[in-house]
Amino acid sequence: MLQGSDLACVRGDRNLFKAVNFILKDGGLMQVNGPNGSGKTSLLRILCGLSAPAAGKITWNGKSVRTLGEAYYSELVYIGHLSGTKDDLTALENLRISSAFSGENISEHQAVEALVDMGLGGREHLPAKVLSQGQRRRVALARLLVSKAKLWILDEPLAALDVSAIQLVKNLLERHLKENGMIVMTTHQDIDMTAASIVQLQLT
Amino acid sequence: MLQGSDLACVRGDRNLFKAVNFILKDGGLMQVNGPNGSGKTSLLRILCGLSAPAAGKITWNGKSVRTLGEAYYSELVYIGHLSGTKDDLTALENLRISSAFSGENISEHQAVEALVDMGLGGREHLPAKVLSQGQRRRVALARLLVSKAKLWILDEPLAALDVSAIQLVKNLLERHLKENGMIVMTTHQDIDMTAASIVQLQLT
Amino acid sequence: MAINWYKYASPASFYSLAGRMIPFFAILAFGLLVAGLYIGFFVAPTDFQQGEAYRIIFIHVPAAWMSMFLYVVMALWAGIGLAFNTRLSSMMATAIAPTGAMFTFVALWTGSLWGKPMWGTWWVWDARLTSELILLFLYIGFMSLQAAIDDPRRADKAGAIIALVGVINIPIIYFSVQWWNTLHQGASVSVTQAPTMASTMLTGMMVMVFAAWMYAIAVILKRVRVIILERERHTAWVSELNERGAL
Amino acid sequence: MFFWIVQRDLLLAMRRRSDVLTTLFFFVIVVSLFPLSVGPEMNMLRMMAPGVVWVAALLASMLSLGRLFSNDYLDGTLEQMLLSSQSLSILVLGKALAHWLVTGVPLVLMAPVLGIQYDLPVDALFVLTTSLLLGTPVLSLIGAIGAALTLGLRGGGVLVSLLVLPLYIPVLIFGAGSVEADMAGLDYDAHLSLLGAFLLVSIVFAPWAAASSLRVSME
Amino acid sequence: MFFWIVQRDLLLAMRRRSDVLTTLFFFVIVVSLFPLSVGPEMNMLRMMAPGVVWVAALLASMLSLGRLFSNDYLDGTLEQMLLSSQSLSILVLGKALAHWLVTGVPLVLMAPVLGIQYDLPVDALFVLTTSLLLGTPVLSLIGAIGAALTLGLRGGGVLVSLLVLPLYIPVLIFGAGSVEADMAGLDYDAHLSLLGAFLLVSIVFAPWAAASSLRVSME
Amino acid sequence: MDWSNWSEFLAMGGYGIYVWGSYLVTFACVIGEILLIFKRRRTLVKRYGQIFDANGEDTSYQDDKTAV
Ligand code: HEM
Ligand SMILES: Nc1ncnc2c1ncn2[C@@H]1O[C@H](COP(=O)(O)OP(=O)(O)OP(=O)(O)O)[C@@H](O)[C@H]1O
Ligand SMILES: Nc1ncnc2c1ncn2[C@@H]1O[C@H](COP(=O)(O)OP(=O)(O)OP(=O)(O)O)[C@@H](O)[C@H]1O
Ligand SMILES: [Mg+2]
Ligand SMILES: [Mg+2]
Repeated sequence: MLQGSDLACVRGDRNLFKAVNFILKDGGLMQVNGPNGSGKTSLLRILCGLSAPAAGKITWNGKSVRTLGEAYYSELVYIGHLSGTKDDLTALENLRISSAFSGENISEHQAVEALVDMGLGGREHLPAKVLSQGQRRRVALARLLVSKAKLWILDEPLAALDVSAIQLVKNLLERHLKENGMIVMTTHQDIDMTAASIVQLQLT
Repeated sequence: MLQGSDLACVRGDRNLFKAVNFILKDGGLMQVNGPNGSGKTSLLRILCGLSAPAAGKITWNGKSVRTLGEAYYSELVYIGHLSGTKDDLTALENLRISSAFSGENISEHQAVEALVDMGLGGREHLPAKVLSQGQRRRVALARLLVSKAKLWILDEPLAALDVSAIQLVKNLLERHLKENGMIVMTTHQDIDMTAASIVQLQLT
Repeated sequence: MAINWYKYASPASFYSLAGRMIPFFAILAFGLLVAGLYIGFFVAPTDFQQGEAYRIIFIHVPAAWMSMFLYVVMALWAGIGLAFNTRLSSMMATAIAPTGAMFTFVALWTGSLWGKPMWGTWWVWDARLTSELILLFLYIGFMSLQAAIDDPRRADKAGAIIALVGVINIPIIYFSVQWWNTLHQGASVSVTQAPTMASTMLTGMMVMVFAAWMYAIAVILKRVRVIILERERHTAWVSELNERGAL
Repeated sequence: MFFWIVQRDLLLAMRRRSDVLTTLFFFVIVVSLFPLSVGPEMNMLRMMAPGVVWVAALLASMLSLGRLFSNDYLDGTLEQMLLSSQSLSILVLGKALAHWLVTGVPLVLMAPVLGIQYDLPVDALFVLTTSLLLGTPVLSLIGAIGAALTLGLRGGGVLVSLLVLPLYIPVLIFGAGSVEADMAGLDYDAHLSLLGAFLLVSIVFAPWAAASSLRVSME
Repeated sequence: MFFWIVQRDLLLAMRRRSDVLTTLFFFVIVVSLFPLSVGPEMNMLRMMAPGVVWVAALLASMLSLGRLFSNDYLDGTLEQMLLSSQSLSILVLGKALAHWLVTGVPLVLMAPVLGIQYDLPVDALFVLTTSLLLGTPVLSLIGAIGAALTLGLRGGGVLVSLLVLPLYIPVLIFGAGSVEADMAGLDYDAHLSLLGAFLLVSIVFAPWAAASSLRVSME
Repeated sequence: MDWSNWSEFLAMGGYGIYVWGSYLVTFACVIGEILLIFKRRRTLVKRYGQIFDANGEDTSYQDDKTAV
């Protein structure tokens, strides 16, 4: 269970948000909505523990994520604006290495399978820098296919994807939710998701 | 009039497209569609003269763009995946300088107005690096507001924008078309545009 | 005639032409090498100043000359490739670089082995030696730049620019002797020797120079053939050759 | 347009004042490292001085080459410059000038102070400063070619050194040589005029070569 | 995990073999620059040699620091590493080891050859190599702290020098000092044991400091 | 000519190590260079065999298309 209580975020001399409260249960989806610059990315980074909130605290199963540290990280996958793909490594290597970081050593076979599922079949061995914007994004998202983490935090996962890829990702997310996973995500695109519980968090 | 005849593009050992033909007239819009990795970005860069096609040629008012060179560039605005915004400069400076590159020296007043129109009022003097993804994109697009160029080439202009910004950009594009401008664009999002003539180019 | 030239400017026909020329140059190189070594070790007399150590000259001088000459030729091909967008010339430039670097290294190595007995030190920071070292860096720079770029077309053009800019260093190698006081001898061997004796040495040296030339041509042609294959793998003629088993 | 570029690059440098300062401190630190590692004999230090100052200037200038185009490349500004209605050579010249103003000029101003640390006589200091004044713009100009060629290549920072150093060497030899000539009581005019000639040649050719390299790198 | 990191970084280095080579050649070129600018007297060169080689090794190692984290930072891998379930210090140690294998080891191997150019006697060459073998890992480890601290700062490449050079200086002094002691016929053991001590201390503390710096830089 | 025996030839008047050191390294370089080229070529030809085998269907497919 991920819980945020009374979260506030200050950037420069601007109060992005305050008194943000939410509870996210197993199988629950939280969509963070709001116009450009309303603080969605900032909130997500706070949830990951990448930056500290100005006030309030975040707990994971009742314990503060700050004190949990690595125990929390091992249950978490964060995919941000930047896709974390290495220009010089191939799609395959990128996937295997980024999975290894979250403690999941996947075999080459598994990785190839995930890439093929993401529509990158035949491009596994191309260096990421020659891939198109959408393909790079797919490589990053392929991590979700092989991840065993419970909590997915996704910042605009649909950006740069074409229609078929969006459908793919949507199915993937719904499967994760069905398997009792949790998702926090932002997106500016309309996407209808079914989930046991959906929290809509509106930032302004 | 922008005309492409028999264009082909090869990347690595992959033929992205060949025999692409189109004619774009004054007031015309060309939408380049296709799934991820189908070569949209590659085509747009070729149209700008940033890279050379493997075969075929592009003419602007009957003359090859390769020989026209700077005369062509002065009638062209290209906004790619990367927005060309400098992290360390403020939104205002970014806009003035990027306009200056295309030979349009705009006054501070004009620039502020354009930024306010793009919904960045009150953030003109923030360095671009603290802006949100969508706000950075808005800074880049603000150039269109002050540009006198005839041909706009836009690679996913709507990425990262929120709903209101998309409406804003749509209006802007339609105004340009009405004033006899020409637009070549790609997008994975649905956008209904009215124009004197619309060319749909489908890449596979 | 003109048509002929065009024909051989295409990688496909050059590939087979080069294939036919290689044995000729290789045999010539080998013959000259054997003759040169025979003259060098069994005909040329002992130098009364340097003793037998001078026999290094038979490789040192050819290697030193080739190193400079090949650079100019490489820059020339690269320049032609850049100006006229002819793929083959750029491939020639790429093929020349490793051989040029090899000769440069050999000139440095033999020079330094010669320097120990003659000057009492492996290395001095003398003008000619230093500029030869710079030449090695230029070759390496050219090759690393090309290796760092994946797209062959871009690699060709980028390499051509740096090769052309680097040509400035060739006259520096030549004229630097006048700018510094130098240990390295500028005069040719004949100064220390009676004319008749010197002439056998000189002959030996010149035969070795020709051997080096022929070797360089053979090796470069061989390498350019590989490069052509690498670059033209998607063309019909390569797959045709491949099917005939005639790669 | 030329002035826009220069002004913009200077503005960026001012935003990041640390850049200017760090190049300068790098220069100072390298020059000051040598007495530490070589030992304190004054006579030897004095003989080393011109060489060390010149090598340090060269390294400092070279290290800052990475910034010359790569930032503009990464954020897409360079694409915009290629599509500018202005001649690309002029843009490159502007960027090289800005680079020199930001990295070269502080070195030139600092050199006499460092020279004093090595106990150089006054007229040697003068020659040292003049030679740097003529030589550092050449470094920026030649450097622009290297920076343009290695754009977007991983490890470009070190690759650029490899490409550019051999070309820097003549500048180094005549720069340091002029001071040594002066200290040996010889005439240093020839050295300085050669540096001047290098400067002219590179002003004419380097922007053009760098502009072509940029086009090649951006394909 | 440690091995994953080392292996990954080595893999990246192999992909870009030019990186390894260019650091090495940078080292070679810097060492070769000095005689050019100082002049060819052998006696003086021999005295300068240990200092020059050490300064060059230090600069070469320092310059490649830029690559240590920044690539991982720019493309978001570093964020992923911070979120890794492994101790960050171990990751940093792995990256520093890979950095040393890629940049330090080639320098150590190359140093004797360069020493010959400066006409160093054989036992001085041996001491030089040993001192580099002990000293260069320290450079990589300390460098990791600097690289972590300057992460994402514009002009980091030069800023990192500024932070790291003062910490490098003791290594430089004792490294070059050991060779000079040997050439002066003195005992060099003390110098080398000190270098060894530096190495131990930095293996213990540097990864931890760099890991904390990374967390600070990524906030 | 004036080498009376092998050992004298090898000694090169006391300069053997320098002379033979030069010649040996030179020939090592030459032979190494040749071997490298041959190796590069061999790996290439081997790889092409595979590539073209795999593409066998590909080319026939193209032929079909032009026929239609
Ligand atoms: C590492 C050391 C050396 C290097 C890099 C080197 C480099 C060169 C170069 C570049 C040339 C061709 C330049 C020209 O022909 O004008 C040359 C020629 C020559 N070198 Fe060296 N050299 C070295 C050591 C020596 C030594 C130790 C000797 C003899 C004591 C020597 C004797 C010669 C001779 C006799 C020529 C032919 C000059 C002529 O007749 O034109 N070199 N060397
Ligand atoms: N130093 C600062 N001073 C003032 N405002 C700041 C400062 N730093 C950041 N901001 C503001 O904080 C906000 C950060 O927004 P964030 O990136 O979280 O937005 P977002 O909701 O993810 O937007 P988008 O939809 O565009 O991605 C922006 O509005 C930005 O202008
Ligand atoms: N060296 C290469 N070898 C093989 N394929 C390559 C190479 N370089 C590029 N490609 C392919 O070329 C295509 C380039 O696509 P481009 O960026 O033009 O796509 P796009 O239509 O803009 O896609 P997106 O919608 O994702 O932005 C990609 O499919 C990429 O995989
Ligand atoms: Mg955001
Ligand atoms: Mg695209």
